[in-house]
Amino acid sequence: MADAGSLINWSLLALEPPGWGGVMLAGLWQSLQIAVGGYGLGLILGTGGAMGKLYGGPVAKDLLEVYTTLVRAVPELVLILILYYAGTDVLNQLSALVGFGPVDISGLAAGIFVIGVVQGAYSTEVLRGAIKAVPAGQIEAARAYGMSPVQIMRRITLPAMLPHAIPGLSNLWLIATKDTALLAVVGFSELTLVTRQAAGSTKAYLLFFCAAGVLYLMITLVSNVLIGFIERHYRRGMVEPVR
Amino acid sequence: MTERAEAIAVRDLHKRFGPLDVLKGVSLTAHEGDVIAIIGGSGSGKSTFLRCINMLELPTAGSVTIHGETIAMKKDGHGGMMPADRRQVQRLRSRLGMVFQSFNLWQHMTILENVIEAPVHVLGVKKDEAIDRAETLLRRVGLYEKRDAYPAFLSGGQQQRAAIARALAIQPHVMLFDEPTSALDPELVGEVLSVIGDLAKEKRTMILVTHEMKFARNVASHVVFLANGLIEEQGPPDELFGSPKSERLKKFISSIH
Amino acid sequence: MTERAEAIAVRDLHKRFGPLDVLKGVSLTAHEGDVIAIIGGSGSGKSTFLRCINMLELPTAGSVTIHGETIAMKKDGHGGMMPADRRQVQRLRSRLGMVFQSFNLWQHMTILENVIEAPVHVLGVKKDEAIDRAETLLRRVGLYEKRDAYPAFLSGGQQQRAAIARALAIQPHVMLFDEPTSALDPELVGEVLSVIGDLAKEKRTMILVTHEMKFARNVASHVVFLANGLIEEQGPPDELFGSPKSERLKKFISSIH
Amino acid sequence: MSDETVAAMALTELPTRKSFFKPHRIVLMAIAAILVFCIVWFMRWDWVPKYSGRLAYGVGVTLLMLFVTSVLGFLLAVPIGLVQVTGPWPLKLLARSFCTVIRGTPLLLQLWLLYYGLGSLFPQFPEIRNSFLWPYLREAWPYGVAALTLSFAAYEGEVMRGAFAGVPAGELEAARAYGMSRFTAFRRIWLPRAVHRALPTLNGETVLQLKATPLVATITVIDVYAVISKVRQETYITYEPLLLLALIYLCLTAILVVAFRYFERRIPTRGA
Amino acid sequence: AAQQVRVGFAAEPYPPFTSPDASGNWEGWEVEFMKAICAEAKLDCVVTPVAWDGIIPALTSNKIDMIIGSMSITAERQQTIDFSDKYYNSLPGVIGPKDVTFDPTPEGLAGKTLGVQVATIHQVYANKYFAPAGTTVKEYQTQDEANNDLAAGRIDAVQADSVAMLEFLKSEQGAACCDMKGMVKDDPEVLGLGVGVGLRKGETELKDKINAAIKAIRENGTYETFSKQYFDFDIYGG
Ligand SMILES: Nc1ncnc2c1ncn2[C@@H]1O[C@H](COP(=O)(O)OP(=O)(O)OP(=O)(O)O)[C@@H](O)[C@H]1O
Ligand SMILES: Nc1ncnc2c1ncn2[C@@H]1O[C@H](COP(=O)(O)OP(=O)(O)OP(=O)(O)O)[C@@H](O)[C@H]1O
Ligand SMILES: [Mg+2]
Ligand SMILES: [Mg+2]
Repeated sequence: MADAGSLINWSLLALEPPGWGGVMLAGLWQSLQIAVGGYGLGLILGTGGAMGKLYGGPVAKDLLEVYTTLVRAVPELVLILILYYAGTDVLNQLSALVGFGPVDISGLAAGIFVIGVVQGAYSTEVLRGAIKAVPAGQIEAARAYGMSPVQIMRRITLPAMLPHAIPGLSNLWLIATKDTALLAVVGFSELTLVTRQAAGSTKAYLLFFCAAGVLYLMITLVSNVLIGFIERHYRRGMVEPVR
Repeated sequence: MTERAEAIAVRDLHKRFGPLDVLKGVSLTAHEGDVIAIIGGSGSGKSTFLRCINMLELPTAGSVTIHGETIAMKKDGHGGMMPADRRQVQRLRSRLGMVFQSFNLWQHMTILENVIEAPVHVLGVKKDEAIDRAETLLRRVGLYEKRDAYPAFLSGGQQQRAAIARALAIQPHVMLFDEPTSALDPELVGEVLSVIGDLAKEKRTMILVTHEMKFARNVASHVVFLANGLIEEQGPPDELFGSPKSERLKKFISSIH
Repeated sequence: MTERAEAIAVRDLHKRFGPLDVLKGVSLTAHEGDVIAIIGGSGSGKSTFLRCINMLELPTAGSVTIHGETIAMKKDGHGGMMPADRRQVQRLRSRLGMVFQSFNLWQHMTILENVIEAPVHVLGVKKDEAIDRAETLLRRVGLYEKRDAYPAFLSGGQQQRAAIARALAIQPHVMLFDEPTSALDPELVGEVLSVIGDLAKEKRTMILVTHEMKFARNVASHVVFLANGLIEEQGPPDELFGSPKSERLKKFISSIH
Repeated sequence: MSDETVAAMALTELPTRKSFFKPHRIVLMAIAAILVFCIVWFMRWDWVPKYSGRLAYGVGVTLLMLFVTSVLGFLLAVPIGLVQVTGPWPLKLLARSFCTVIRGTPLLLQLWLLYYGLGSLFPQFPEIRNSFLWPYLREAWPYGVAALTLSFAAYEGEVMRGAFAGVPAGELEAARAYGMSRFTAFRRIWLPRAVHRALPTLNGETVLQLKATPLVATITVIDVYAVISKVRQETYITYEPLLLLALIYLCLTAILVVAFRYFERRIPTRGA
Repeated sequence: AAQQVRVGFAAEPYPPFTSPDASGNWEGWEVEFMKAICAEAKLDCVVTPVAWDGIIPALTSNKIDMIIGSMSITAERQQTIDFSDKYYNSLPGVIGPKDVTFDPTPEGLAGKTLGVQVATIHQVYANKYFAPAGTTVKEYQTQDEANNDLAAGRIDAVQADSVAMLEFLKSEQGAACCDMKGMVKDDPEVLGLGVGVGLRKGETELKDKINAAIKAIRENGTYETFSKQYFDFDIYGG
């Protein structure tokens, strides 16, 4: 049993069955879809949330505070369970209430929803911090030249806060890619679960977990390179060098 | 003086910050071509007055008329006033070119982009046309070479000149300057003052808050001395500086020199 | 002068940073009770000289003797020297009280903790005893009330006085000051200089690098003018400042005043 | 992760009591009270007493996990941060790669890799199986502790690297100038000063670590999350146990934040 | 078009009933069973993997429409969900390392660590009979993990469905380490009345369709045909 040759059977990773490589890549593709979708949803929620927290009425501010506090204090794993079961349930009942009848929420949509809600709270905080970092004078100047609030947001505040937001948003992206792994606990066929299935079926645990690790690491490393480009692009008006 | 049209008329302006009565009824009329210098001690309400003209600060009472059009105000719930029509305020603001003490250039845009921003996105000028005009203006303030640089890479004096070009780009009826040189190193003050001096020579209507008495004396057609939230004294610069009447102004002038 | 024991003797000190020859053979002897002021232009190697004395900078050649004990050096692989015995250096360093230009108080400790740190953890003094002594020192520099404050909450002058107390706490044979007042606002310089002046009156051995010529003249027993890595001129302050011999010193003195 | 991101990700500030009561808040709190009342009244909570003992045990395990792995992780993080600042290049490279790999892969995967991967390798070697370590290696918790510790070490290692590098050189020089040995200077000045600088971020990282602990339930460690899972499986109640679980973590986070606040207050810093 | 039905499978391998293969498809006896009844009842069945410990909540919260997961019909479960008629039945067995002999009785397992999958009848049984007698019952999210830990020597025995256990003992890993220690004493109250398709309460129409389909494939020989490929005994049981 303890013979090293039998521990590493590379053919298990072949793309064609009986190798599990193809299944793993499909899982990776699922993970990426959820990560991109969830991150995007998170950004939308975060932008709204940051606006609400900064410029909203007192009620909106308090509700958003509750949202970000809860999400940031409760483990993602627990949130994912709650949102996965209750969130989609509530969504269904709401749509039934409005008269659409129960909607069929696909696993992918549910995954995106769950990751998105979690990311939304984090993005809210990142974006809020970044917007607050835009000097008040810049916004005042825009007002002094007759821009409407919407124009100020679109032309001045959002682009000016980007350099401050990018480091935080980059980290959130990396977190999103890794949080998709948590969906394995609800049986969603993303990379980690598929890896576990492959490992369980073949008993080659080390091989498959390492292979998955390499895939995740690749996502991170490739992302880091892209983030570097983006950061250089958006920090072009800033004096401090890119770290 | 009465021949020329009224550019700005401020009537009985009051402004209160909580318990603090900063402006206690200030009236001021600027006719076209006037260069009005506002002087006064620190905290006397000069900036507040200027900011009330374009509603960056909402006055507690009083009215502001820009080129014959009075900004319609209504009561807000808390004993103050607020503009009745936000669009009117936005429109009138785009006729006032404000230059801030700390420049406030938009850091994420190049100098040229800063200058064309308001013409294109507020006044709806075509981009090509706006760029043409912006380049002329930048040449005038001596920044043509720097048009593609980002503000953070310019010296303070260059930034302030860019800010002046940005304000001029909306072809304002009136230019408002709030201590445009006090955030600059002494060596850089000169270049900005010379640009403002040129504008004055062209008979552009301007209201400027300044601590540069010599400059005010040379450039202004009219000087207003604010003290304690009221206009303590006003008149042509030679008169005001030459033979100040009030004790306060005398003291102020002697403390400056 | 020869009666008193040698506190520090530096012989033929050389220091080179890569291609840059900063010290080209400097010798200096401080007897007990001497107050030696080192003056010289910026970049002339004053700080480097001081830092070589307690081996914060390793000299390229030459020897340093502290209270009769010469620091044993050996060759490092790169054509320079290094201490042969790290423990000896640590021991000798604890006889030198260094005060830095930028104070360098330990920010995570209160003033009192800063002062007792070296006595307790380097010299092995008992904590109670160290606190007693520290409080006496703090009273002397006028900081007794601030003993439980953290450095970040003190003014520059107070921080520098705390740094002096910290240096005195190890009961050093010699105090080394590297421009102790040049990081301070002009108003705060006085309070630090008066503390140093008091130390000089007590005949404490001190070597100080300073730009305060008037102070050097009043306080120092001996002034050394460094230029181009060599001692250009030295002597009693009245002589040096009153009738400088070398052209360089003449120019330096006139440029300072 | 940058310090700001940690602050944005982890709850490190609680709402202050200052001007807490405002008119609209009373309405909101009334609504919240009604909501809580509905939850208590209309949902099923009859199972709570039956499981309270096990829940308390689970909370204990969670806290123990958190405490042990944070302390061990921090002890590892110190050298990891330090060698990245001063170490010889092989160590530097090693530490850097360690941080990249751990931070670049999901913790869940690391956990399974250790438990199912490495753990299933051990028994194949009779030497290990017969060693005194085997009774421990059989258990699940050592793998949980190892994975959480390594993870914390990697994230906190980055923080400590920044903290060590950020200690002003002058303060270290002062330590040398007063005759401190390298070790004394490290122990008395460099380390405490770096920890002091890293404390706010450490707070955030520890909250994040608390949030990572439930993952150990997936390798059969019975923490509070596992207890709640069991409740759900045995009673077939879907939501109520999860709500209670969320509440428990909310309280734990709050306690953690308050505790760190206390430590941070002990050494005041000026400004932000 | 045929009515679409989402069929919940436990996401991890449970051979020989359901396990994913390298091309991402599901295979096993229950997969054949599902295909047969879906064809018979003219349902468009879509396999939806769900974590086992959340499979009942997934059903009640509408994420899936039925469970085919070797789920025994027990009174406890029937409080929450409905079941079709049984479609197979087998007794729980206990397996353990080859080099140790013990009986699958409370006395035989005293002092040992017994692995069971959570939310199964085995968990309930073990906690009722073995735990009070001094057995440490260790609960796993999936059967696969329990088997694996047994092979790795982390636990001393595993109680599970005997069919699944025999399959495991046939695998390379299982054959190397362990053998069957015997069946546990039956307790219908805990162990239930065979395995049925899990359904949401109140969906009688679907339930009737499934029951009719099970009856039909039993009668027309389909059941026997695919069962033969997997088992050399009658899986339907008595
Ligand atoms: N937003 C504000 N809230 C409260 N008080 C304010 C505000 N803005 C200004 N003030 C106060 O109003 C007074 C007048 O301020 P203002 O800035 O107009 O003075 P100033 O004449 O421009 O002075 P300086 O020459 O220093 O710029 C000051 O006492 C100031 O503290
Ligand atoms: N660590 C170093 N590496 C390289 N060059 C150095 C280093 N430290 C000092 N120098 C150089 O050595 C020369 C002397 O520096 P030093 O700090 O001793 O001057 P100084 O007389 O103290 O000047 P100042 O009055 O400005 O403090 C300078 O040219 C400086 O640039
Ligand atoms: Mg002002
Ligand atoms: Mg120096």
